[in-house]
Amino acid sequence: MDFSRYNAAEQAQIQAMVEQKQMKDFLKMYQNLVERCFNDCVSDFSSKAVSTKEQTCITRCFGKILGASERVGERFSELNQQMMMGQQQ
Amino acid sequence: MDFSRYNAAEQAQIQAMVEQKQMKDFLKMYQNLVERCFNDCVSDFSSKAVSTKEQTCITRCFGKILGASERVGERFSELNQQMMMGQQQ
Amino acid sequence: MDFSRYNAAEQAQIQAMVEQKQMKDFLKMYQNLVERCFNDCVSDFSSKAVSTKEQTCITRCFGKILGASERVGERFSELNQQMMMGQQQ
Amino acid sequence: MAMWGGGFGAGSQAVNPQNIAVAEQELEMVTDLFNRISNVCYNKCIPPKYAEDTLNKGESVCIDRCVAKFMDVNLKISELLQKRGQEGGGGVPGVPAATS
Amino acid sequence: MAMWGGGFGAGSQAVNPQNIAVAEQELEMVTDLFNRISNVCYNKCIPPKYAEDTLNKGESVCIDRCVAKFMDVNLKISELLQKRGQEGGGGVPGVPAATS
Amino acid sequence: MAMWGGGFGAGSQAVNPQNIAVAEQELEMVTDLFNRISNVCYNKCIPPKYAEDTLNKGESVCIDRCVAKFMDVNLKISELLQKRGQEGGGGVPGVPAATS
Repeated sequence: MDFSRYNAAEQAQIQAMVEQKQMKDFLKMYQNLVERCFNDCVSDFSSKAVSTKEQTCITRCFGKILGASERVGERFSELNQQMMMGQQQ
Repeated sequence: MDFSRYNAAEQAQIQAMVEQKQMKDFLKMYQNLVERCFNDCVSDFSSKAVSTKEQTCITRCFGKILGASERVGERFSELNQQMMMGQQQ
Repeated sequence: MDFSRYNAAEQAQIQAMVEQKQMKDFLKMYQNLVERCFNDCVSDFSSKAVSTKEQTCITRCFGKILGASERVGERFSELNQQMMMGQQQ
Repeated sequence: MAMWGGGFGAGSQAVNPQNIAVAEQELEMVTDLFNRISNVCYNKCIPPKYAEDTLNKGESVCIDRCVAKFMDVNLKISELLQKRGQEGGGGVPGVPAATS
Repeated sequence: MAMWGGGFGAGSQAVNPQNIAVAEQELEMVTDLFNRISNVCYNKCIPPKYAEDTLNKGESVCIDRCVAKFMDVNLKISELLQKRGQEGGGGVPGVPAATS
Repeated sequence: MAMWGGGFGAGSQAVNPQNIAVAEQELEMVTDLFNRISNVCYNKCIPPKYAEDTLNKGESVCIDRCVAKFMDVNLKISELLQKRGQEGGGGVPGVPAATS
């Protein structure tokens, strides 16, 4: 996203807004991650302890989600860049 | 919804609020539409191009959602109207 | 949650914020409850009247959700309490 | 949000923030209800086959009944909730108490 | 929220709240799009078997294509919407009119 | 929202907006966690058969364990995230950088 059309005072406010939004989105991403991995890995409620098998699943689920999120981020940025280039021509 | 019990200054603020909310809701509706039609129509990732079959599905999905949304809106308004009539008696 | 580290003026603001949030969360809980019970209990659209069977299902669904929500609340509070104790040691 | 609070030029009338907050909540509830109904009734009535791009007869009728039923259930549950609220101490659970 | 509105020290330049609101909305849309793509493409490409803790080759390629396809569909639907908007009276439904 | 910022009558003490923002975020996180647990554990423990209107024994025990397990998983994942954060450059992905 390109905010260069705004003046410096506005850019400062926008920058603060972006940072606050990133913080909020990071929290939400974390909460979604917990919910998803719990749903995918835990379905035995015969005990209240997390089993070794469940723990392994959660660690892998965590890795998969971060990996996927990173990869989506790369492609997303590239495609956005391309689209903005396309618009300027 | 009936805001006639408020004074003119308040109604002006409420009106502005309603418009902002409609804008926001329209955007959300659009984003849900994209997500829904993608989920329902795209499941082949052997290529990154959208196929003709997928494209047809998306066009129809788009039409169905707008049609359904319009129809729900009509019924919803009617029923709300009836309920408000009922309350006044 | 423990807000005793803040001064009285701040606590008053936080208290008001908590109350507003509880109100909002209560509304959201209610809306989720309606959606859930409708989804679980209503699937016959050969008539626009809610049948006796559906009505019974909805009453029970309502009871189950409130019961579950209450129980989750109890456990959640206990475990939070324990975690805060653990942190202070 | 930042736009509220002045300059709406309705002469000398005073705006009561309480009224605005109530109206905001009412608006929030009605639009939330509409959005939920749209979504739920789409799921219940429109199979994702997409053989054409408009609602067919069966889908249209289903939507009409679904909307009526949803609003009926909404009302019924609000009655159950009120009954529960009157009956008993504290009654309605929500978010557990959050301040010390 | 409470932090806006002063003290950002960018000299004497005036801040146009309209500009801030537009930027906020743009930001909102881009992050929402990103979050939806992440979620949808995770569902489409990563089976919950979790045999290892990194993306394998097939999953990676699937994600790449899924992102491209989603953005393409996003564009196509915005075109459909624009076409519909031009064609016809009122066209685009949304929340039903809420004030009297 | 519009109600903050004055008139709470706690004498001459100053309100630090930063503190309020931190408290707001804490509150947000705790209620979000509670809402997610309620929802997930309802899905895991209460089959939609609805043979009676209260929790039966099996459902009650399931809820107790589900809550404990969820909070445990929540803790474990926050540890994984911290470990990842320490290990490596940038580490945690989120929303892609949004300003120029």
